Amino acid sequence: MKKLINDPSSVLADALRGVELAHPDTVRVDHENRLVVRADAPRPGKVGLVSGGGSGHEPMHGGFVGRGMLDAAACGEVFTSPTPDQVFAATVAVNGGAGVLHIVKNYTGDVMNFEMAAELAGAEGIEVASVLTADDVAVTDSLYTAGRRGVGVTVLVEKIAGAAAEEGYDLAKLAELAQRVADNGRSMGLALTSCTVPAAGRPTFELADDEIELGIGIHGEPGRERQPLAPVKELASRLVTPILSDFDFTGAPVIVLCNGMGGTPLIELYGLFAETCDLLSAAGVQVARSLVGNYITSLEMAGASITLLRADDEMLRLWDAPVTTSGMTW
Amino acid sequence: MKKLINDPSSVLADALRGVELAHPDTVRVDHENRLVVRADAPRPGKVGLVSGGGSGHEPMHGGFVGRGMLDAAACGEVFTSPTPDQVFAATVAVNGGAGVLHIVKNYTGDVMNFEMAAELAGAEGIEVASVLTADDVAVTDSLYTAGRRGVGVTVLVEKIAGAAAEEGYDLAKLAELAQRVADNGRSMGLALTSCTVPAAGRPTFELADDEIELGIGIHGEPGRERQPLAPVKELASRLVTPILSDFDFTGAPVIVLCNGMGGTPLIELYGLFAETCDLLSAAGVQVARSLVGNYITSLEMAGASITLLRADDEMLRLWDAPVTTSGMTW
Amino acid sequence: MTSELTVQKFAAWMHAFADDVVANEALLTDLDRQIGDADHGGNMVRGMKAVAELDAADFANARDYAKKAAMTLIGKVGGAAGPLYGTLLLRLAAALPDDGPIDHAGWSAALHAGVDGVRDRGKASAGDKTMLDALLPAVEAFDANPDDAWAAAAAAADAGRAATVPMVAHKGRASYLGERSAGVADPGATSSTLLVQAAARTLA
Amino acid sequence: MTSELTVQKFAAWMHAFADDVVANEALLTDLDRQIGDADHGGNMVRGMKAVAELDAADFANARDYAKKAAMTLIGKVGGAAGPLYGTLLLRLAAALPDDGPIDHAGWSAALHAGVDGVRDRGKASAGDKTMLDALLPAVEAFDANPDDAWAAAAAAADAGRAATVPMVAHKGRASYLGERSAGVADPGATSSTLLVQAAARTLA
Ligand SMILES: Nc1ncnc2c1ncn2[C@@H]1O[C@H](COP(=O)(O)OP(=O)(O)O)[C@@H](O)[C@H]1O
Ligand SMILES: Nc1ncnc2c1ncn2[C@@H]1O[C@H](COP(=O)(O)OP(=O)(O)O)[C@@H](O)[C@H]1O
Ligand SMILES: [Mg+2]
Ligand SMILES: [Mg+2]
Ligand SMILES: [Mg+2]
Ligand SMILES: [Mg+2]
Repeated sequence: MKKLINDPSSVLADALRGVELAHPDTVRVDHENRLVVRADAPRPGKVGLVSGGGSGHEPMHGGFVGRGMLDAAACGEVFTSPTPDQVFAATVAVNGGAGVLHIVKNYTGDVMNFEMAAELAGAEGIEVASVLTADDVAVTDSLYTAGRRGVGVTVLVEKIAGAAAEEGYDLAKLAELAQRVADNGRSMGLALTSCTVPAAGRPTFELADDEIELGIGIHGEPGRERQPLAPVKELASRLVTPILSDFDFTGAPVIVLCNGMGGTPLIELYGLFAETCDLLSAAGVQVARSLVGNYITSLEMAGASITLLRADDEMLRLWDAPVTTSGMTW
Repeated sequence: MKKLINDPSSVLADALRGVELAHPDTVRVDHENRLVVRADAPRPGKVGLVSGGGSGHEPMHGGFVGRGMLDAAACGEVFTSPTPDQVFAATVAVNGGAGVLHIVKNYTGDVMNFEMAAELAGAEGIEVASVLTADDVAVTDSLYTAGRRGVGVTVLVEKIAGAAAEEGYDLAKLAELAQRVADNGRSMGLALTSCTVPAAGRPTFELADDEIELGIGIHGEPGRERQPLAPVKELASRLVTPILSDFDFTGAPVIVLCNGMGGTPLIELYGLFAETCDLLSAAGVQVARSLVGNYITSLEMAGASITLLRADDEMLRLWDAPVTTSGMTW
Repeated sequence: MTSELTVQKFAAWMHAFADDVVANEALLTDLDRQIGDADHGGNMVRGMKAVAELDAADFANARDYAKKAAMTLIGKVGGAAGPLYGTLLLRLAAALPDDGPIDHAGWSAALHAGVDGVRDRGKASAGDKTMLDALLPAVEAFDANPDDAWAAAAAAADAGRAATVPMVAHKGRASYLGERSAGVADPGATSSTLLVQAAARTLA
Repeated sequence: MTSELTVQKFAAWMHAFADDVVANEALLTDLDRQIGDADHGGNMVRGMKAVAELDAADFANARDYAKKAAMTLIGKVGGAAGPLYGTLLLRLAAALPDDGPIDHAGWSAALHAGVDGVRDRGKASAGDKTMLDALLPAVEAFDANPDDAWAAAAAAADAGRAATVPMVAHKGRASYLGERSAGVADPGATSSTLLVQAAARTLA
């Protein structure tokens, strides 16, 4: 395992020290609870936005804390959802009296830990609403499964809900909007290489030189299917086709996230984005906004994911609203 | 070789198509000449800023085209400096009558191609000044060598000169400032893994699991020395120590760039940045501004570089000025 | 089967479990690497090391100690394992009698409460390839073998763990793999087996 | 030694060089991979393919053809090789006589002009481990062997190329490697050898 780390057990603490030193104007860091908190939180009268999850997906979530996006991120160990104590501390830190929205990716651990935190917050008289993202079409959804994973749409929910909270949406309206965004997004990802969890010390899976994993999540978990490597034109179609067969993206403005998993260079992501646009245009999908880059990653994994959001005018307006975070600024 | 590409020969053309689709508000793309040009160029009365170089270093340079930074980037093939024709076309495209500044990284090819382009532009009556970046302390500088490579400081020159051009600096003043920034910056990089040039199809060098290359540039060229892997605290010192022994960074505000080579995740870069800050503070260096992320990369190489710039009030003011590009925005 | 319930006894169980988790960290992580996200070993070690640092002398009775151990897991572990093991211990603690004699029925009630807690929290069923596939047979065997309850439970947990190997996961992270989740033992069922085995060594 | 200078003759040289570059792309890239940045093969192929696409019929004389070939290299190649090979051909073209008979002195003057161009452009000297280490001995051998000039030049270029193997580079990208640049032939000296060898096949 080759990493710029001191020790597998100190990766998160070391990184948080760096985050604090790098972004003193935007955020403060609670090292004990491993929180990245907006520098000016809590903001009286504004709904607080809290997300969080395992680390290793940077810039998500800590890099999305700031004006127009999250108020706090609870940082779990690498690929391990944060504890209820952390999420509770984040909730208290950003509660400005108007309640707090939890943005939770649908993983068993995340859901349980955020649920318990919401109970703790409720017991302290803080009103909490939760939105669940579950946009990964690689996973079959049924009553008898854990449901779909929350992946790329989480970034879009955080941006759009963040702008709405800044505008003064109340908790109920904000939760409704955020869930609407989550429900109208779909994603699909693939990996060219595995990542290596520092504590595990070896790659989570092994791929031959001509193989990809299709339908991977963001925790280095293997995908649904191993397939032969192919030109990016073909790979784009393996991502876009299942998304389009899962949900109707025609007849509305669509926001596209062409996301790198961490180890894929930008020059390749732009190529993937071009192919994706070709496929969408052939399918009659109208790309209204787009984002190309590393936003929700799996450590150093090479690969990419595509997320489509069926937007509306409200979402577009909030998408365009200013945002100032280390991971996303306009 | 596992890459999200169609063909080694189409990587750049495909990526430029994606850039055009992703950033229609900020830039336009000249596909024939492989230029990324600021959407509103040329701006009458403003000095035009042109940089460029081989591709594979994204976001540099195409991602730095926009308000407050470059007016155009000439994109060579992967790791191959652009031709004089390309640089000349970029120069013409951004000439608003106040002359054009070329920002050139010190590589034999880049220097020669930009020189020839400047001659062509001069013949057309366009005034061109050039600034050369040569900040890599890994390389011995002497009369009998090609001199130091231009690396991380190039990003800082582009930001600071871009803001100055926006403010209305004339060509002579701009060139003086830009060269001053270049001369006051020093960098050092290391690699944990090699990158693979698409056309070569195999890694440029091979490292054992416990080895690093110290003193690498940005073209996948091997470094000066192979060393054992070590904790990031120690690696930070192997980067910072030669920088500090090369140039005096005390007694002035310093801008720090903690840069990823493309395949190193943000969580590690923040850890490296924290260790770097510790070392700088122990050495009495005052960190005034910082930037952590992937800014000048070598395709998918895992590794990082540190750049220090001995700044002054003028540079800090220009550093803080607004910038709107896909690779850097504030 | 009647024994004494004391803080020390309960703490001995937790220490034995902590030791086993530390000794098996690589195994737990490697199972999770194959069908999950490679953190179960680290998660359990982080949590149980913190539990092992509790000073038994600080607690009035086993119930309070167990409750604190539960809160420690919840506060330290995260992931799926944190809330699940935390809830298991929290409910088990609440069902414990006061310190003093505890008989087979007393332990049975506590174990049932704990395992029901896991079921409530995680909404998984037998056969979903989770820790329940070790815990449910363990409790069943405990009930059915009053004379040798802990040993029977430990054996049943291990058999349940082994039975997860061919299973296709329906809950937890391994479920994302679909059919490809078959062939590897469930990490949580494996750590749960260590828990029951530690009980058999310390509580029998 | 006197021969005819025609567009066709000059174009034959360029086509032969293009063929050799294409056939040796992997070698050139691999040499550059070891002591440079792995693009010399691609650079030369891109440039010489474009040169090979020029239609000899479009040009009035060899000089014009050579000038266009030079501009094509400058416009297509980039890197260090583009300006260097471009300048080589541009200066060589300027020194060519009109189409018609060209003797040993005529070719010698043209070659000297071209190689001096490389030296002016790149500011390297003999022994710096660059293309000059093939080109300089080639020109010298050409001059010294009026009867068998091209063959002698080709042999000298190849010997010069081989002599770059142990050299430590002082110019170009390989110089960044310091001592570690020794042990591999210089990519540009290797492609330059192909250029002179192609001349020996087509111009002799
Ligand atoms: N819904 C559930 N009910 C019961 N146990 C579960 C459930 N989901 C996951 N588990 C257990 O948790 C274990 C994984 O724990 P761990 O790796 O620590 O957390 P995570 O899956 O969040 O990374 C699985 O092996 C499984 O036994
Ligand atoms: N200053 C120089 N003078 C002469 N030849 C040079 C000089 N610098 C580099 N070269 C030649 O150029 C070759 C490399 O060309 P190429 O790989 O195409 O360009 P780059 O080095 O820009 O990637 C070297 O092998 C060397 O022969
Ligand atoms: Mg986990
Ligand atoms: Mg090159
Ligand atoms: Mg896990
Ligand atoms: Mg090269």
